[in-house]
Amino acid sequence: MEKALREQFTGEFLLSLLEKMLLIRRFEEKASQAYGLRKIGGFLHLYIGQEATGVGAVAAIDQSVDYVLTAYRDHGIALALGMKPGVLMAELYGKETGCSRGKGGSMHFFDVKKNFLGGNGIVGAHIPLATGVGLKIRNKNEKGVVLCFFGDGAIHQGSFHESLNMAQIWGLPVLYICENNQYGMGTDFRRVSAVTDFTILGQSYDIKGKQVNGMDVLEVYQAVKEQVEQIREVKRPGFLEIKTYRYKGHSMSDPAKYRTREELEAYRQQDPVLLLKIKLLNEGVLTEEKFLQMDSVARRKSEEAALYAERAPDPSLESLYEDVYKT
Amino acid sequence: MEKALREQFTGEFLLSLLEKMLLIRRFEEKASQAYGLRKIGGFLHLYIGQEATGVGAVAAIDQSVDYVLTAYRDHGIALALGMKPGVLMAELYGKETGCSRGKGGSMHFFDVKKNFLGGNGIVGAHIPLATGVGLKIRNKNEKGVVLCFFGDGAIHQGSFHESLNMAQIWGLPVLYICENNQYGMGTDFRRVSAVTDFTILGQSYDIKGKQVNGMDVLEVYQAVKEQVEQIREVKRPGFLEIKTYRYKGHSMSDPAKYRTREELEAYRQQDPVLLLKIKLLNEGVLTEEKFLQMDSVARRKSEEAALYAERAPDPSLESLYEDVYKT
Amino acid sequence: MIMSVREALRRALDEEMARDENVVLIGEEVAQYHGAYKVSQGLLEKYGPFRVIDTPISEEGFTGVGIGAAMAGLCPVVEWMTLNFSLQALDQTYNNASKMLYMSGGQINVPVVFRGPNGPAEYLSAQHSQGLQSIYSHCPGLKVVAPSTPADFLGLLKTSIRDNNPVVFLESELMYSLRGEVPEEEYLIPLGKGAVRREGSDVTLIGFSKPIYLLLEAAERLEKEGVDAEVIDLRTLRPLDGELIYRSVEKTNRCVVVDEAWPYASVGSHISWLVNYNCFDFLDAPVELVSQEDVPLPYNHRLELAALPSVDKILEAVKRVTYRS
Amino acid sequence: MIMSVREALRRALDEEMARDENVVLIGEEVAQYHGAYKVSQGLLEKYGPFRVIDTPISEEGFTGVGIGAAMAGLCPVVEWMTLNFSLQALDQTYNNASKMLYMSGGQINVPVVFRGPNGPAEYLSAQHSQGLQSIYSHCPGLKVVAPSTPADFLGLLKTSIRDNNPVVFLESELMYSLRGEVPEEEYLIPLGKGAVRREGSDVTLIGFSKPIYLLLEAAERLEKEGVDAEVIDLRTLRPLDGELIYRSVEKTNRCVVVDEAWPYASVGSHISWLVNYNCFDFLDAPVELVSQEDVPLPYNHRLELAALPSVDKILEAVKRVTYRS
Ligand SMILES: Cc1ncc(C[n+]2csc(CCOP(=O)(O)OP(=O)(O)O)c2C)c(N)n1
Ligand SMILES: Cc1ncc(C[n+]2csc(CCOP(=O)(O)OP(=O)(O)O)c2C)c(N)n1
Ligand SMILES: [Mg+2]
Ligand SMILES: [Mg+2]
Repeated sequence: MEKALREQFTGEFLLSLLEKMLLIRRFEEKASQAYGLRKIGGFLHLYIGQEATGVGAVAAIDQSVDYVLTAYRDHGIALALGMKPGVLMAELYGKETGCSRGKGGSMHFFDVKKNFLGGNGIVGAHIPLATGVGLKIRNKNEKGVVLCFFGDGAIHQGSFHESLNMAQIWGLPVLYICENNQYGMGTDFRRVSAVTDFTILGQSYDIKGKQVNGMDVLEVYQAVKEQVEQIREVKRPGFLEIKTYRYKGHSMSDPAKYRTREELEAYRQQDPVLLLKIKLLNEGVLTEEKFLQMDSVARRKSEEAALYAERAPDPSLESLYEDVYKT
Repeated sequence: MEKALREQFTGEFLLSLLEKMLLIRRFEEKASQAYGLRKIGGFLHLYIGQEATGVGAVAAIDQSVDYVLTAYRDHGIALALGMKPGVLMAELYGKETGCSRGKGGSMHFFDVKKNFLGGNGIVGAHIPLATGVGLKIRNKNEKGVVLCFFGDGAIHQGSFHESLNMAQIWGLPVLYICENNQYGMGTDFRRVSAVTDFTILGQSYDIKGKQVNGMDVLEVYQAVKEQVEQIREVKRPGFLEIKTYRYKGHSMSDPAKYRTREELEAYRQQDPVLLLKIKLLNEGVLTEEKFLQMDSVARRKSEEAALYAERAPDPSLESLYEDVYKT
Repeated sequence: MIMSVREALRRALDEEMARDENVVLIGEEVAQYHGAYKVSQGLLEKYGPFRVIDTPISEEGFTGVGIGAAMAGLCPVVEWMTLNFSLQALDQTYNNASKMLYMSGGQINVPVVFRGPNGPAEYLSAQHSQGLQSIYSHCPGLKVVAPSTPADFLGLLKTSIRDNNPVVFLESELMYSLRGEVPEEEYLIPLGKGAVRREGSDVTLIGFSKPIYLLLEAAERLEKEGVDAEVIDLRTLRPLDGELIYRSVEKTNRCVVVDEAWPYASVGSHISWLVNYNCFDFLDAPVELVSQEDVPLPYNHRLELAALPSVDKILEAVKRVTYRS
Repeated sequence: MIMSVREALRRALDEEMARDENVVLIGEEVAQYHGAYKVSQGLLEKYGPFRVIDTPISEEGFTGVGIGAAMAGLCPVVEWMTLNFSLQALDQTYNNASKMLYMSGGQINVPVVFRGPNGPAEYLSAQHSQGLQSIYSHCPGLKVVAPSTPADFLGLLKTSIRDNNPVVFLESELMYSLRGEVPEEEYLIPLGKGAVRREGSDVTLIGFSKPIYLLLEAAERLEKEGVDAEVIDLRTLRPLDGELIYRSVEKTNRCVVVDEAWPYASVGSHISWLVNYNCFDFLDAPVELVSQEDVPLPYNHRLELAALPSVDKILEAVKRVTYRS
């Protein structure tokens, strides 16, 4: 980053990134706590450590025309898109006022009004869906771009390859974003990848891509912005590999013994919240006091979300039979 | 080809290539005729025009240890492997003495004694199978290599990508051979491929590959030989794109209107049989007379195959219930 | 007017594409080649390459593309060259198309049609001869349609395209050239309604898709033997028109079901159980199921025919339910 | 000795890997992570990375690799992390594994086992809660095994690994920690044989896998009401032990079938029909099927439980077949 941040971005914008990352972190800490209390069950895949990816990427799009799809690790992206913490927490609690009426749970956040089409539990299965959304945009001659997030594990699904090929030959406005958090469950991506620079896979469909430091929200923002502008203009797909890290286990039951404490510690040193905080302190956009205040707002919102979820009504038994078919 | 052929190959070897290509051609012409007479039904995918690929490749392997799998366009490869024309024709006729007891038909030739594991009707579905055969070779520390033939259409199946990645990370001795005959049914491969040099797809799994002129049986032979030797030694997969052409329609019902007569004619000018014949005439390995004699042997063998098939017994009705489970 | 099933399908596609520009056709060879079975002849020329889209051979991928496009507002018709190949895409139909509305709490519906020839044709061997109605009918969230006449193909495909849910629309290679009367005017048939193809009072013969013609032929032969058979064409497999079936069996007290698929966990055995369950006190004999033999289909034609439902097998079954053997 | 289902599975794998070096284990997280459900703990350490193989997330690919390796002489056990993900590989199981012996005229058999947890667990929502026994049981050429006790998991997995055919071996997340008596010595159970878990004379309760425990609990409660229930555990779904079922129903004249999958075209409805068909003259009431409600499974636990078979639903069904309601 050569230029001073203040010359490139408004303080408001920079603080909004921080605010969102903090909200994701505190929201998920709260969710994790609620899981311990058995308010939430099943899978709960936390985004903590990866906040810069979702926040940076979403900040770079035009939410009025662009679409977003991701996998089951979807809380961060949902919050980045502006979904209400209460509605999301209610979904985690399985309540009627959850975004998916308590039917989806953690892996299936959706907000059709925000062009957020999930939240998908099958590794790689949403990549063709995102490609299809791109087809709709192309056919209707719209301005939108689709962000399709998926993991380093998902990149070895055939669906990824089939999708990139189709997106390229049909000229679809889809940005494929591999969130390489180094592991697919307990598997270091290097152990299962013939190549470890995933931009090579993008290039094999004639899609130029780039590796990005996913701990730096501004780098993510810039890279996504560039790609999205390019895609909007040339109407061809794009590809990014965002290098990031998840601090917690894969889901709640994973002790993550497959990595060293040192490795985790090294990433914590470049924590995306910390990194942005330091930059903003240095540039005078932020004070320690303001940071604490922002953090306590994030905590309060998360508390309130939990309270809202707690008090929200359970879905009725009849709703079991609803939403199977649309009339 | 810098050196004279006679310095590189024995006359016997060169003539055996010609013999096999002629046999394939005449066998399939006979089969095509039998189809017209309704002796054969369903699909019949002819290899005519592509003979150099199967013959050149099979000549380069060690049939005592190596394995071969291909798709439904399998007559040529079966003959190149030395399967008996009568047994194959009987299979086409649906007879009990066919290689698959009349249960498989054209798309499902097998000869387990020759390490020929099919003959598969689902595009791309045998690529993981071939990869699995490679796993067996690796695990048992055998010397074999697996040849896996598939089409330009099949290369966009996810199974191709998943297989190459696994073969590379596990170090499996599989040579993936894309027989690019320019069309997948009526689809020019350029219309559905983000890249048209398929070695790029191999390289994206760190597998070096090469494009080969598939009308020249010796070039195919050399390229496969090099790869197979390399694979045997370093125990890593290989990739070849063999550029070839099918003269006939995709199957019997396809009038092949998607290509020009000129295009077809241009390929006929470099017909693999013709090309080799001219070379051998030039080098004095062959005379016109000898060629005619070889051709009539191929024709006679094909006639005899048809006669054998005609007279072979139908499978019994009880056999309908056999081969469902192995006891 | 008289038209073939192929023409009826083409007309349905054409009319719906003309009506709604969100309707697109996606699949292998559907555009320039006009479809492996020539169903889409002329559509590329009329609607252009953005709406009639040739795909690579990537079933999982392009099926998912159709679903994703439907989630975002298009109404894609995805052609599977044959249903056999749809197995490569089953994750997309089961895990995305059928569940999206539910998982999203009613937010996102998936108005997509998957169509193509299903079931055995002739001489195609095991991998190319599967009737996969059991798999698709098993799954809530999907609708499954399996017509047997040109008029039904027309009216049901149009309705399927307009339906707000994912519909698996089953055709049959051997029926494309079948001809029959079709209304001139716009024609829509509601999903979920069966049809009585022949009224009768002695035995109810139930089927769908191509085997309907076996049932009709069996009914004719039975008539000569003095047995008056009612033939019911289910037309839609999910949702199922149970009432039509039960009212018939309550009248005839005997029932034979035909399904070209393997018997175990099939549409056929399910309906057989349903009839037993819902008409228990009316049944004079256990419901008979005539299905494909429980083997992969062989290439040899004699064996193949022996493996499939036939008029003779249906007559045998009718003999058993009428205790005439 | 007492062991958990998890330990029984591990022991079966260990014994068979020790017996035959062709047995290999292939799947996501099976090696270094010891399996998502820790079934393969210790096997990597004992047998090394050539025989305990971590795969990329490429279900279609590694399922096909297992099949191909089996065609060439290995005896792979392919672990699907859950059966839900096996849908991505269904083309491989249907079109290659199940048909290879047939298509090759008996030349090439496929001694592979596919195993993993099947059916709903808890709080996992629609995509992760599917019982896919109907799909696998539908297909000739496959065998399908679904045990319910630690001893059966041991004995049946060992037999499945030794079987010369592709076997789909269904486990259940909620059963891995279930403990029970298991023989110390080598233990093999033939495929295709059900077991009577409880003898009784008033009604036959049929099930398999986890719901067996619902049936046993229902039987206990029925005993208090003076109804003597027989509980049959099918153990193998294909081939099915029909005789065991029919002899029981001939005795009890009443039958309830439980299947956690959706009802339509299911193992449960098929067996219900079979019982009706084969015991028609013995049945005093139509066979009842207790299945999952015909909806995708929701996340909310109360709804989820309401969607699944339960002791109460079984008791209701028994009431209906015994006309006590
Ligand atoms: C098709 C499929 N196979 C396996 C799983 C089980 N599973 C869930 S998450 C996961 C790892 C995915 O890793 P990655 O794509 O890197 O995403 P991350 O969890 O790191 O965000 C696996 C194997 C699944 N959900 N779907
Ligand atoms: C999965 C699948 N999809 C579609 C088909 C129908 N089909 C049979 S051959 C073919 C074209 C394949 O082309 P290519 O791989 O280039 O092989 P070629 O026929 O040229 O040898 C298609 C689409 C199939 N058999 N399997
Ligand atoms: Mg990851
Ligand atoms: Mg081709």
